[in-house]
Amino acid sequence: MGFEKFGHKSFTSLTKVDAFVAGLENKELKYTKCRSCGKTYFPPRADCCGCLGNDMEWIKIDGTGNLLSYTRVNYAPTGFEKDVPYTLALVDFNGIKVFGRLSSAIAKEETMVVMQLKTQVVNLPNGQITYEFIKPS
Amino acid sequence: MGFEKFGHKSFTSLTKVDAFVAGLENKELKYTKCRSCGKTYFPPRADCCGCLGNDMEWIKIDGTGNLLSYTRVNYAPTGFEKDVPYTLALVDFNGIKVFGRLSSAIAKEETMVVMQLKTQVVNLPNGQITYEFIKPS
Amino acid sequence: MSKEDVAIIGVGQSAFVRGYQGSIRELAFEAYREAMQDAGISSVDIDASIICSAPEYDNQRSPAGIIAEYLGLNPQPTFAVESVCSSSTTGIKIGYSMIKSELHDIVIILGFQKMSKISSADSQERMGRGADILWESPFGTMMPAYYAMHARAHFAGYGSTEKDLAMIRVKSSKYGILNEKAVYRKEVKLDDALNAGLVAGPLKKFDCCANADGASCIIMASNAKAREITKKPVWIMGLGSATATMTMSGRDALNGLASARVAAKNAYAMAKVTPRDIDVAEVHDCFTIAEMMAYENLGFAEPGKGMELIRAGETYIGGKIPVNVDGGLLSKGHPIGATGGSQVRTIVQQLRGEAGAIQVPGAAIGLVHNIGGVGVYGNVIILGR
Amino acid sequence: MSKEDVAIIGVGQSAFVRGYQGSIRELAFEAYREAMQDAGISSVDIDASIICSAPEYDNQRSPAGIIAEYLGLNPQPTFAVESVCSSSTTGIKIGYSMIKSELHDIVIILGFQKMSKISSADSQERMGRGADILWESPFGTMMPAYYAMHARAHFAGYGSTEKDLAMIRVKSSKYGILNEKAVYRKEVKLDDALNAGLVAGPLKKFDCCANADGASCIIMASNAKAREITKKPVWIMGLGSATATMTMSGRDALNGLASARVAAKNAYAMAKVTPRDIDVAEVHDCFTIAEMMAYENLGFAEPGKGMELIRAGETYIGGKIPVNVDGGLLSKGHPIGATGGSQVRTIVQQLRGEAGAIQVPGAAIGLVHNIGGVGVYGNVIILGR
Ligand SMILES: [Zn+2]
Ligand SMILES: [Zn+2]
Repeated sequence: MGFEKFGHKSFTSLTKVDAFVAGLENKELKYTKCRSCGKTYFPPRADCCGCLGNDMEWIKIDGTGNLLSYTRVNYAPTGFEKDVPYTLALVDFNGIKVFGRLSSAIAKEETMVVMQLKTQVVNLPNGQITYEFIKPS
Repeated sequence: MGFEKFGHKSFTSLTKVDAFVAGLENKELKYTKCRSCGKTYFPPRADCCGCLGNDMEWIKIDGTGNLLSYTRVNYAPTGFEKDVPYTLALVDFNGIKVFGRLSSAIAKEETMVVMQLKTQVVNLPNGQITYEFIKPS
Repeated sequence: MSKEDVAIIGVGQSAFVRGYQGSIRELAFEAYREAMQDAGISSVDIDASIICSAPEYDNQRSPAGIIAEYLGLNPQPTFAVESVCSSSTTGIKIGYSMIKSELHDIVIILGFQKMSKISSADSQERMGRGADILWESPFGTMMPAYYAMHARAHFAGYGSTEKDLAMIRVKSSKYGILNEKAVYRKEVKLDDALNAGLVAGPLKKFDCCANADGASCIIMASNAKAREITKKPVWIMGLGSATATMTMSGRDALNGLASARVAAKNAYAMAKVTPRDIDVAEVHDCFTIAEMMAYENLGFAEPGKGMELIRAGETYIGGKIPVNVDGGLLSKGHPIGATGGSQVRTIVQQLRGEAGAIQVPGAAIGLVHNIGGVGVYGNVIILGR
Repeated sequence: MSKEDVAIIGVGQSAFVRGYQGSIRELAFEAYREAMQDAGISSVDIDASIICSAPEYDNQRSPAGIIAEYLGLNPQPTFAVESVCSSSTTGIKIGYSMIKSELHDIVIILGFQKMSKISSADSQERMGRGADILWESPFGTMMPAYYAMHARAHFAGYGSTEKDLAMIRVKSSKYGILNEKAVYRKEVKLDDALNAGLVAGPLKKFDCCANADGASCIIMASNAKAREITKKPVWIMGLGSATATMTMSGRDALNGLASARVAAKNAYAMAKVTPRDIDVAEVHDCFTIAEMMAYENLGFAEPGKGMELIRAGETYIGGKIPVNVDGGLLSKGHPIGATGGSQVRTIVQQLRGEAGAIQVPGAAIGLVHNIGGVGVYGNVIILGR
C-alpha cells in the first residue's frame, strides 16, 4: 500500500517498490540497482531479471538529462480530461531514461528534442504526488 | 437495441435476435429454426452454424418440460444480492433445453429432478422482462 | 516408452495466498525465479514466453508485455492466452506445438492471477460474465451454481451423495496440510464438511475452493535442449483438448463434463496409454463434484462409479490411482491462470521422485486434468519420465 | 520456391463499421461465414479454433467459448489469444505451429473487436492501461501520444516532416475509397491532412486511424488438406515475432520499432527471402508515422530513408513496393483483434490474383506487418503462392 499516491491518477496500489513514493516525499526521484550484479533499473524494480536476485539499492537520479522526445496532447483518456493540454516526455539522465510530464512552465515554443532538463517532485492539489521535468535554473 | 430489457439484470443491449424480447412482451417464449436446413436453436440465433444461412423462423415453446437439474443459491454475484435465495434450473421441453429460474412459488421441498414444469413470462418490478418455470396448473 | 519430442525442464510456483502484497509482475517473478533456478538456465536461453491468465482481475491490460519485460524476456516473442481456469495448460499445449514445429527451442509458460483486489461478489460477477451474457448471466449465474447443478444431476442419475463429496474434501485437506504453498492448510473433518453452510445446494462451503493470488511457471524444451540442460526431463506424452457449449442448453447431460471426456480420449490416444497406466493424477477440483466427475470422465471409474473410488480410499496415496495428493485446488486455492501450471509442477515433481512427503512410490506416468469454466474448456496432459 | 508445410485456404472479413448492431458472436459469424464459403468446407472439417481479441471492450468474458459455440465448433478445442492490436497474427503463428506440429490439420483464426459500446475517451483509457499502469499510465498516456513521441523522434533524427506523414494518409485514402469494407471511404487531400486539428503533436486527426467494429477469419490447413480442398493455397513462408519493453524507458530509441525490426529479420530468414523479393505489403498503419517506420523496420528503405519512398510514390501500385493498397488501418479502421486477419486476407487475395481494382500485377510474395501496442509486440508474416 502507498503506491496509490503516485501519479496524476493511480491505477494500482500494491507493488514491492512503494519505497519510491517515500522517496518522492523526500523530494528525491530514485532508481534501483542490484547489489548482486550491478544492473540498474528505472522504473525501479524489486527483482533483478539479470541474476534473479532481489537485493536492491535505491539511488537518487541527479543532475540534468536531455529530452529524447515529447508530445503535447490535446485529448486525454478518461480521468485526465481536466489536465489537457499537457506534454509527455522521455528524458535521458546519463543512461537512465525517465518518462513523465514536462512542466507547464516550459513554453511550447522552446520545447525541443535534446533540450536539457532536470526533475522536480510535485505535490498535486488532489493529494497525489508525482515528478515533472523542469528547466535547470 | 431492446435486448437490455431481458433478464433480472442485463449485460448487453445489442443482438440480432432482440425479437425474442418482443416475443416475451407477447407472453411467448420462442426459439429459432433455420428455414434452410431445419436446425433448431435455443438460445435463439440469427445465424445457422449448420448451413451458414441466416433465414430463421421463430417458434413458440409450448407445453410442459421436465426438470434436468437445479440449484438454490444462497449467495449471488454483484447485482443480484437482493434476489437471494433463488433457484436456477435447466428444463427440457422435448429436446429444447431452457435455462432460467424456478418460480419462488415452488416450495424447496417439492423441487426435484424430472418434475414437470412450464414457462411463464414475468414482468419484473424494475421494468425488466424475463421468464420463469412454474408448475402446470 | 515415452514420446520424447518435448520435455519439461523446470517448474516453479509462488505461494498461493489470500492477498498478495505486490503487483502482478512481482507475483509472476516468484514463480519464474523458482522455475529458472530449477532448470538452471538464464533469460537469454529462453526463446519465447506464453503468459496465461483471465483478464479483468487487475487493471493492467495486455499483461504479457509488462511481464515479459519484468522477466527480462525482450526481444523474444510473448503473448497472452486465456481459457479461464485452464489457461496455463492451454499455454502448455501451445508451448508444445511451438517446440515440436521447430519455431522455438525453449519456451516458458507463466500462469498468474491476482484476485484479491476485488470482492468475492465482484469475482463471482466476473466468473458469471464468463458464462453466456445474453442468455444465462441475466439470471444471476455463478460458478458454484453451475457446478451445483452438475452435482444434483450426478446425485439423481447415479446415487452419489453429499457425503461422497465431503469425503473428497477430507482427502484434500489431509494432503493440503502438507503443502507449504497451499492457502488452506487446516484439517477438514467429514462432519465439518457435511455441516457447513450451503453456498448453492447441494454444494456447501467446504465443497468449494477458495480464490487466491498465485503464479506458476513451467519451462519446456526440445529433446536436444532438454538432454543438454537436465538429467531429469519429464516428457509430454499426450495432449488432449476439447470444448463443450458454454450454454447449459447445448449440453446432453449435466452428470459429467463432455469436454474432459473428449480431451482424455485424445490424450490417451496420443500417449498410447490407458487410464490404468496412470500412476498419479492432478484433477481440477474447483468443487468436490468436479473431482468426482473427473474420476469418471478420465476413465479411472466407469460412469456413475466414481463414488466407489473415494469410498474405498482408492484415490489416496497407496490406492489404485492417487488423485490431488498436493491438496488440489480445494486446499491450494485457485488463482485461475496459475492453476494448471501448479498441477503440472506437482506431477513433474512426482515423476522426478522429488515430491517428498506426498511422493507416490515409483510414479512413472502422471496425468493433469484442467478445466476452464464449467467444462467449457477441457485440457488433459499425460506426462512421463 | 515457397515452403509448403502450412497453407491458408480460406479468408473472410466483416465490414468494418462504426457501431455494429449485434453481439460479438454475430459479428464473428460474418467473417466466419465468408471464410467458410471461400474455403468450401463445413464446421466438422475444423479441428480447432483460435479466437483473437483484446478484452474489456465487451461484457462477455472468455469470448472463445461462446464464439466457438456459435460457430458450431464444439467439441473441438478453442482458446483466446491476445497481443492487443496484433492478436490475430499471433493467432496465425499459433495456428501454424499447431498444424506443423501435427496436433491439428485445419485451424481457424477468428479475430474480432467491438469497440463502439464504449466512448472514445474510455477506449483511450483502456489502451492507456495497455501501457505500464505503474509507471506510465499515471501520467495520462494514450496511443496517439506514444506514436506522436515516435514521430517527433523520427523528425528530429532523420528530417522527416508532417508533410511526409500527410502523404501517407493521402495514399491510404486513395485506396480506402475502393474498399467496400472500409469504415472511412472519403478522399483526404494533402491540405486536409496538414490543416486538421492536432491530436497529440505532431500527429493530427488524419494521422490517426479510427476505432471500428469488425471481424476477420483465416482458415489454415496442412499441405495434405490444403491440396485436397483448394486449387489456390497460399503458403506461410516465414513467421517472425518479437517484443520490445512496454515502458519507453527500456527502449534504445524512439525513431523506429525494434520489435518490428527483429520480427522482420526472423521472418525473412525463415522464408529465405529479402525485402526486395516482396511484391506487396500490408503494414500496421494505426498512425501515419507507423507506416513510415515500417518502411524502414522492414528493410524497404534504409533507416531514415522511408520518407523518400512516399515522396517518390514508390509505395503506390506501380511503385517499387506497394504498401496498404487496401487502404490500411487508416482507412479501413482498426478493430483491434480483427486487424491482423484483415491484413492477411488482403495479401491472400493479392497472391491469388483476386484483388480486383487494387491488384498488384503478378504478386507472388507478400508480407504482413502487424504491431501490438506501441511496438510492444511485432509480428511479420511472409506469404507465397
Ligand atoms: Zn542482479
Ligand atoms: Zn441451417
